[in-house]
Amino acid sequence: MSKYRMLKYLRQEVLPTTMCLGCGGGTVLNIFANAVDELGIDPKDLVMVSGIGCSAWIPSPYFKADTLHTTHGRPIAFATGIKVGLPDKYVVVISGDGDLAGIGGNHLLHAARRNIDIAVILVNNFIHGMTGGQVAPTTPFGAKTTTTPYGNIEHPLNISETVAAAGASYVARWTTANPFMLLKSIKKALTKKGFALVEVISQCPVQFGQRNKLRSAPDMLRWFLKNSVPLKKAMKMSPEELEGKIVIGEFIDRERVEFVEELNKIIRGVYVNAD
Amino acid sequence: MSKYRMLKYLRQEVLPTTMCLGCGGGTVLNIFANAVDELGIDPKDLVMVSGIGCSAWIPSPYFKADTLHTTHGRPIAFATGIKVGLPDKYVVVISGDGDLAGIGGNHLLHAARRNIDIAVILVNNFIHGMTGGQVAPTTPFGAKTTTTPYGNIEHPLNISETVAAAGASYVARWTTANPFMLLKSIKKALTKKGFALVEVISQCPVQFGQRNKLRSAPDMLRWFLKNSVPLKKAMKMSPEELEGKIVIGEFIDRERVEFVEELNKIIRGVYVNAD
Amino acid sequence: MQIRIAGFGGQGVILAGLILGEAAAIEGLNVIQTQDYSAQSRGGASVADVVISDEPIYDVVVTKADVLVALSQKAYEENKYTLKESGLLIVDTDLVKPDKPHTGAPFTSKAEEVGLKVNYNMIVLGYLVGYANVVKAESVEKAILRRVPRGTEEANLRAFKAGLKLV
Amino acid sequence: MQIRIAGFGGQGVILAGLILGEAAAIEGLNVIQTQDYSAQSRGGASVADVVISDEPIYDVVVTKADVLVALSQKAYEENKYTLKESGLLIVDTDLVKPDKPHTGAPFTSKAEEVGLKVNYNMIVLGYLVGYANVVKAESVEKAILRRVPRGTEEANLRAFKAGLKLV
Amino acid sequence: MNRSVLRKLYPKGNYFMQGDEAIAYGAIFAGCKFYAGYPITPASEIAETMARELPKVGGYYVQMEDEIGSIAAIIGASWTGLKSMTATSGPGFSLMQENIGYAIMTETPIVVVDVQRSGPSTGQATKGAQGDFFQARWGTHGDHPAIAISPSSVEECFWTTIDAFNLSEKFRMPIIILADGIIGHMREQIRIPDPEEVEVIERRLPQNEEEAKLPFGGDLIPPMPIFGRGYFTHVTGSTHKETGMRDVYTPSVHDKLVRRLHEKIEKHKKEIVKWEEKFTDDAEILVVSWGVSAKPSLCAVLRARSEGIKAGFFRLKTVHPFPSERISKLSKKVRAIIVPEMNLGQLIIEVQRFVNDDVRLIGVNKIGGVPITSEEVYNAIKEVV
Amino acid sequence: MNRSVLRKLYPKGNYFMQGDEAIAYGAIFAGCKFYAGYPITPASEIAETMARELPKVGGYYVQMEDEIGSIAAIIGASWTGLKSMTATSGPGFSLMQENIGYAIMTETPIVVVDVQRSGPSTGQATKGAQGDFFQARWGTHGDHPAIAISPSSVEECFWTTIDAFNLSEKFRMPIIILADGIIGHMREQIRIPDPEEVEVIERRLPQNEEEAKLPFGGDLIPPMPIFGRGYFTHVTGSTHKETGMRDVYTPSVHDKLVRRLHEKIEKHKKEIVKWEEKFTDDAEILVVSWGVSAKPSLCAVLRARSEGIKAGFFRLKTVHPFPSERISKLSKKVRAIIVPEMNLGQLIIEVQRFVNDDVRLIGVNKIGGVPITSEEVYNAIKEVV
Amino acid sequence: MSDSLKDIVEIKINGLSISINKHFCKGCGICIEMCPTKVFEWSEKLSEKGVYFPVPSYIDKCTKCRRCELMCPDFAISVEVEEGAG
Amino acid sequence: MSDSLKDIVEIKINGLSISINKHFCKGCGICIEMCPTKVFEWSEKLSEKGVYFPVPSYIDKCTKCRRCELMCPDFAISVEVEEGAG
Ligand SMILES: Cc1ncc(C[n+]2csc(CCOP(=O)(O)OP(=O)(O)O)c2C)c(N)n1
Ligand SMILES: Cc1ncc(C[n+]2csc(CCOP(=O)(O)OP(=O)(O)O)c2C)c(N)n1
Ligand code: SF4
Ligand code: SF4
Ligand code: SF4
Ligand code: SF4
Ligand code: SF4
Ligand code: SF4
Ligand SMILES: [Mg+2]
Ligand SMILES: [Mg+2]
Repeated sequence: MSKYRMLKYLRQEVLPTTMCLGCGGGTVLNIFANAVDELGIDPKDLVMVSGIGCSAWIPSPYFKADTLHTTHGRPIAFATGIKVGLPDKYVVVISGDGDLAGIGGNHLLHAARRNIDIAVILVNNFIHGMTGGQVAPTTPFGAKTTTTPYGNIEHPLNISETVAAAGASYVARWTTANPFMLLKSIKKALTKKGFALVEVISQCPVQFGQRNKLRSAPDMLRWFLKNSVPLKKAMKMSPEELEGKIVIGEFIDRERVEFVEELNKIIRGVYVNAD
Repeated sequence: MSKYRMLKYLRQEVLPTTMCLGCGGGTVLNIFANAVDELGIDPKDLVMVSGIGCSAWIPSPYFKADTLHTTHGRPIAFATGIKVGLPDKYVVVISGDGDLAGIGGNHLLHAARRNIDIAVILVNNFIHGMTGGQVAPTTPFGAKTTTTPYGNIEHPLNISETVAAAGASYVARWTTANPFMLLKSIKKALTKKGFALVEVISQCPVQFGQRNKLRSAPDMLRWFLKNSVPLKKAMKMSPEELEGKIVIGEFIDRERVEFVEELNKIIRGVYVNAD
Repeated sequence: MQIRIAGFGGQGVILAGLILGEAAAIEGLNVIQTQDYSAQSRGGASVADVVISDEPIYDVVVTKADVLVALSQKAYEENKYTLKESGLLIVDTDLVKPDKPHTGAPFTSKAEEVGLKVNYNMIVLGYLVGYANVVKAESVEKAILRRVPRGTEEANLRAFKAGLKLV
Repeated sequence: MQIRIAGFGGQGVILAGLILGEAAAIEGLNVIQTQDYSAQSRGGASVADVVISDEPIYDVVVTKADVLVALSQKAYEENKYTLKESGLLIVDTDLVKPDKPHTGAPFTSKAEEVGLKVNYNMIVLGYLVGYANVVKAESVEKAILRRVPRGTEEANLRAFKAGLKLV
Repeated sequence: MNRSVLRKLYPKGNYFMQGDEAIAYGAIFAGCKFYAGYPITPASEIAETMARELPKVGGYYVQMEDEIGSIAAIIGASWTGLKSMTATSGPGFSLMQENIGYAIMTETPIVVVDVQRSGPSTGQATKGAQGDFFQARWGTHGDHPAIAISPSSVEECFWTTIDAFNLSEKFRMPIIILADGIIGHMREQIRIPDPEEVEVIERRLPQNEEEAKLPFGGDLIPPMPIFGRGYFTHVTGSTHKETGMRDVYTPSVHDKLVRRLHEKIEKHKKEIVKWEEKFTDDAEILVVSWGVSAKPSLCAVLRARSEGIKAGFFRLKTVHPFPSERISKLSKKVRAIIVPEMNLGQLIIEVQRFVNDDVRLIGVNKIGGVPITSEEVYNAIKEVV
Repeated sequence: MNRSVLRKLYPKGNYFMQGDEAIAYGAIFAGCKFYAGYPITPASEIAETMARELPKVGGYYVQMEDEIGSIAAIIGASWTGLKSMTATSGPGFSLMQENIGYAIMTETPIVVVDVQRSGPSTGQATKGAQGDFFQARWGTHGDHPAIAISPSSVEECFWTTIDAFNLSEKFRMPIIILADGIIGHMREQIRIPDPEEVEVIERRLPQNEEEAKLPFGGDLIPPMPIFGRGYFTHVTGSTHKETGMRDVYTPSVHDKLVRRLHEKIEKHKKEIVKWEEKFTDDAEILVVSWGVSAKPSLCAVLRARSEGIKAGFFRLKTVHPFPSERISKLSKKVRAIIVPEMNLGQLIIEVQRFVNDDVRLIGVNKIGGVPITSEEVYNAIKEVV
Repeated sequence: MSDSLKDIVEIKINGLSISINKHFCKGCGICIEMCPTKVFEWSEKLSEKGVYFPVPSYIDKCTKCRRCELMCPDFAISVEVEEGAG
Repeated sequence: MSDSLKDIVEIKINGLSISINKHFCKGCGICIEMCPTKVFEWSEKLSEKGVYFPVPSYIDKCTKCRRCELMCPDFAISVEVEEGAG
């Protein structure tokens, strides 16, 4: 075995990353590279798509594959066109909570509904990190951010459950403190036929942590571990007991008719062969 | 009791409506007026908001209250500003499936999450009616529309379940063939503190029905009755058995912290009294 | 030759105009067909213009109608000023009470009567073609076969012929 | 007087510039403070410009720096050409190896040493103010009290003083 | 594109169809293989035709959840090598603006059809207009170039769409088709040609790894290293170097990139800008028009000529960039310029930049959904005789 | 607005603050009570300041899921009688275009701040620019009028915002503030005045049912029957009659409505259009600028003057509508016009419409995020001396 | 309200009255289909609008459930029950 | 790859080697916190980047779980196990 085996999947000329120290985004990149490696996927068969945000910079430019760094909130819509054009490639979206579930929530919903064969890794750091720490639709109730100086009064979106209800084939949530489960789920998402979402609860010590008494990455990881509840256990808990907890596990794993296959079925049905 | 008691709630100078004969939209308008009447709400205390589409024309211009007919997909976002400005009024959105759950899906999701005290009556006629019958995110799998001449290959969105997962306080689904249950749910939605959604499965015999062997309103109503499954029963059925069925009932009814109240709490906390 | 067919949404005004236009095209004439409607649903106004000529056509909508077919009172009121002094006015006598010289027939009840309610527009078209001779009936029949949804050809042709007979 | 402080995101360059500017404002001078950074996160470049004058200021960014404070090698390389011939170059000697005459101190290790790692920028500011005398130390102290998050005033002041002492 | 497939499906000859349909067929003849859209009057017929016809030629129709998603999807598809199009009208065109800028910045060939309707806002949804003239030029934020072309008849809808695809592939950028609701919904006879008669430009792809190394530089219009071929292309709407790597900090990188984007068009203006003129040699009164207003304008000019009035006719096919040199030159010879358009005066503003103070500049502006008549233009000519 | 509250919170005197902050305080002094927005560099500091300060004056800060929702929410809030604002930058401004048209059509007073950054697309997100000049005029679809104003210093950010609210209330329409990332993020000393010194225009409301009957007609600028008062107002972005009732069919209804929307501005152009000029009396070379480029322009003019060069300075405060008469008049007297701006030439296009052929027109165009220096403008002046 | 109510057909039976507004009724048939006791039948003649409309010919079977009134999309039906009448 | 790997600290013990790339390590402390057996401790001196970095001082306690390698956000850790070495 050689040293630093994951580096071959990266655009090394741009390392080290510009992410802050301790940012969970780097961990997600690392685990994603491991998933690709373990599955033996040739990066030439991967297309990476992301939106705008710190988390969107995980694949762009670090992961060495065809990479489309798009506009804020829209990567899944871009990826839809890509998957239709390249049905045999792995099309992967890695982006942030604000990007994918905030401004981009509708594309997430409808891609899940359509059940298009895209794997989405949603890095949920509870905040709009890149723009300087404004409240996001994922920010915990009561948390301090630059735009909630008096505490957040909105409820955070339960992304995984909502996407499962919308029709995804595979949905799982883990934190960056569960690297092995996360690795397993990313592998599942990559190989699943249909829409797959892996929601990664990830630390942004700089923009979220520091304003909420979690000053460093280790602080945040400890907090994740302390607050995580496995899905099975959570199902037996009341909404009150679950307030502020992070439910982790696989929310759904099922087989459903996939969009691009159906699209190609239509073509097979009516395509005119001139000969 | 006087004749045609509901007419007083309408802008009579524009009657009869321009809706097609047998359009379920008129039934929704009728039942909504009855709900207002039974609750004894003064229409001066109502603000109606809608987007673009046949269903958006239900309140605009027919229901006689302050009425904001907005852009396509955005009525809930407009309503958010209205509710903040008029916290003591009933703010009601009536609009279509395409409008609210298609292009406008993200506003629906986040308003539910925020749990802002708005009642949304979503008229789901399985189609983009006004533009001439193109496939909508609610169109049943396999159905014929002007843009699915070979049959729809997308899965319809389960709007009620998705909105419930997103955080609404009240969610119910009925068809226009269940007028009394619908009436009851609309009344509940109006009085509920928090975000309330009533999804009404409604007939568009012209743009949906005629292309799908349901040529008239009575045909469609019969079809609704035949395919409806009460939620309790549905919970015992498999996904396969539920394919193509319409699950009706109350999906959620709970108490959660409401957005505008919290907003005003902040003000009460920091408002500077100059005297 | 400028022809305007005006009614309300749901009467099939636009399909009638389209088929008339196609028939003219089949005959090798220059033709432009346009339409004007207030919204897709049934209640609103609906107008189809067909301009037919051997010369190039520059004005794409009817500026002065040679023929006006009015299928509702409202459509009549809104469009009557478009009709030339000497123009031909055709109305559905079930629904329109015109204040000008006119011809026409009770298209609505006729359609109900012959069980061709949904093919109302073809009855009207039949009458128009029969009365005004703008194009040949055969051309219209060809056009109908090209343009109506599969499976409805027969009913539409029957309605067209019923219209022709009403003249 | 044109002063540029250049480093990377996370060093607190912009807050240092802001406090310097505020101090100048407190002294009644004209001052414009601008900033330039590549993205909010920590890795990228970060530059704060402070232009101080008794005259009106028209050019809002540093065109020719009288003082350049360089806190990383990259920042040094990218900004050294902005410095006037006779300008003053201050560097963090832990991180920058300049090819020009300069002054400076090991700010990074100093910050670690005195347990004020997060107040690094105030150490730098102290050194700058102590060495270059652009504004009075008291003005800076006032500005610090106005601008740093509540509860961190004391640590910031201590760091500033530690910087002053490094001169 | 397999020509024999087209021949079989759409044998050459005369058809009676709408402008919207002609746009769809034009796209198919140009090799379009991906359409994503969202319904809107008066553009929906383009989608409906594409939904029905595209699969027959092996192409994909996808209906997205909105217009933002639609343009995003076609940009994505274009990066897989598929020629791609979307169509909309005003409200949707407004929503697409952000991603139009993205396509410009990432040099992605796409075709965006705006079937103009009467605005502002929802306005008169079923009525045609020409109110988006300047939006097509300046609708997205930031410094950007734009190419927009506009058809004046149903037949031209077909050919304009083919032009749009060719321009987009050639210049690696989005091309806007400014159609309108009147022509879009109007039916006319058009001739569908044999595929042989149609010139179709194919995308320039890198021939090897070397050629794929500077996807955003090197050449004025670099070859496009589409996805799935192992080039590891990096594409971003942020400022980037010639390699595609993001650099949002260095001023010169931005300057170089954005100036090149403009130069692509500046340097090829001659080739891009097309117009039609009639009787301009000795014209004293020039009628300058575009789109749906061109036919009645020509008619009025013909009528004026028949009465001995020295009227000339100028029609923009390319509306952006503007044929400034030609208009400037013509304006030196004329006494008055009349600009008929279905808006309150947009093209006329562009004309104004290039004419002398002593030329009378008169707009014939009509809004409300009814096309300008030849009579109205004729009257305007008469007034300045 | 309770003046004593303002006095207590923000005692008059000098403050050292960013342009973005000054915009937020200006809004509060103008009586803004509702802000909805979505974060974006370099405008986020406006939101952050509003989130912190608004509740102190009894106002509401709402962060929406995107920019489309943000502008929708402020339009809704405005109909409840709250003065409302949102702020964004290029990408978000593009997304807001559809609803800007809605606000124009429904005659809703709102203020939209675009803190311009370097585009197109995501471009250089943290760098300032002046590239949205024309987008502010033509970004939304259809025929529409627009008012946009632009501050040139931090102090002016405060006053420009107050102007924007006053204009919006007076003319019942959205007002665009074209700020930029350099001034937005720049810190300068500014003087916060006593509230007495600030003229605040309040919305004209109907005094009774009768006055509420024609919310979209009657007067050129009708009083606004806001919601919750029992007027049963009907508001739509579709074409509507004076009563507010939708009529998307009758051409004359559309014509009347849209022409009136334009006339509101045409008829008040004198009152709306503001600029600053210096040394124009005898100027032979005129420097015309706006926003962040004005300061260095003025500096260059001063330097030229000090050397005896007859240079003049003209700065647009109102960028739309354009001070056409004044520019036209000045252009008759000068030999050359120099237009410095942080884009590839937008204001200069507008200037071009109103100057004679014999005036040299020179752009000083700089992109990449670094402001134009006085030296650069000075050099341009020297070149034409 | 007068104008809208110009064209009413009313049928009464001990304390119960069912009215059809011919000006509003578009003839969709919902009332006919959904009345649980099949009170309505189609008119013999077209209305002025050109549609057949429902006639409550079997009003005696009416259970006063009001379903027809509530479901009519065009506010064309009114079911009135006299106070006290069962 | 050479350039990125210029600044490696490697510690070996029977068939196991743990490397730290000082050029990459930002000193976040994740490895120190998350190693189940507390193999790492902070360096005594700053790296050239100006941060303290982890040193696998207690490599003997390493269980070869690879958690540190997998979790490091900056690809600064490599855990190599010789084939066959348990
Ligand atoms: C249309 C648009 N609006 C706003 C922005 C500004 N913006 C850039 S990144 C970002 C937030 C990203 O948040 P998230 O997706 O959670 O990513 P993170 O930085 O937290 O990883 C925003 C609002 C933008 N680029 N485009
Ligand atoms: C931005 C935008 N896109 C598209 C349209 C066109 N449009 C008008 S109504 C409509 C569909 C409405 O569907 P739905 O909400 O289901 O209403 P329905 O007519 O079926 O009741 C569409 C797509 C528009 N007005 N604006
Ligand atoms: S700001 Fe937060 S999310 Fe962004 S790089 Fe830094 S730690 Fe990561
Ligand atoms: S098209 Fe459908 S939804 Fe629209 S009015 Fe007609 S029946 Fe109702
Ligand atoms: S339900 Fe109403 S509209 Fe329909 S037939 Fe009965 S009375 Fe007429
Ligand atoms: S009230 Fe009930 S029973 Fe009586 S007619 Fe109506 S639907 Fe039939
Ligand atoms: S996890 Fe990586 S970056 Fe963080 S301290 Fe350990 S080696 Fe360094
Ligand atoms: S491999 Fe496991 S036990 Fe060994 S150092 Fe890493 S985390 Fe610790
Ligand atoms: Mg985030
Ligand atoms: Mg619908």
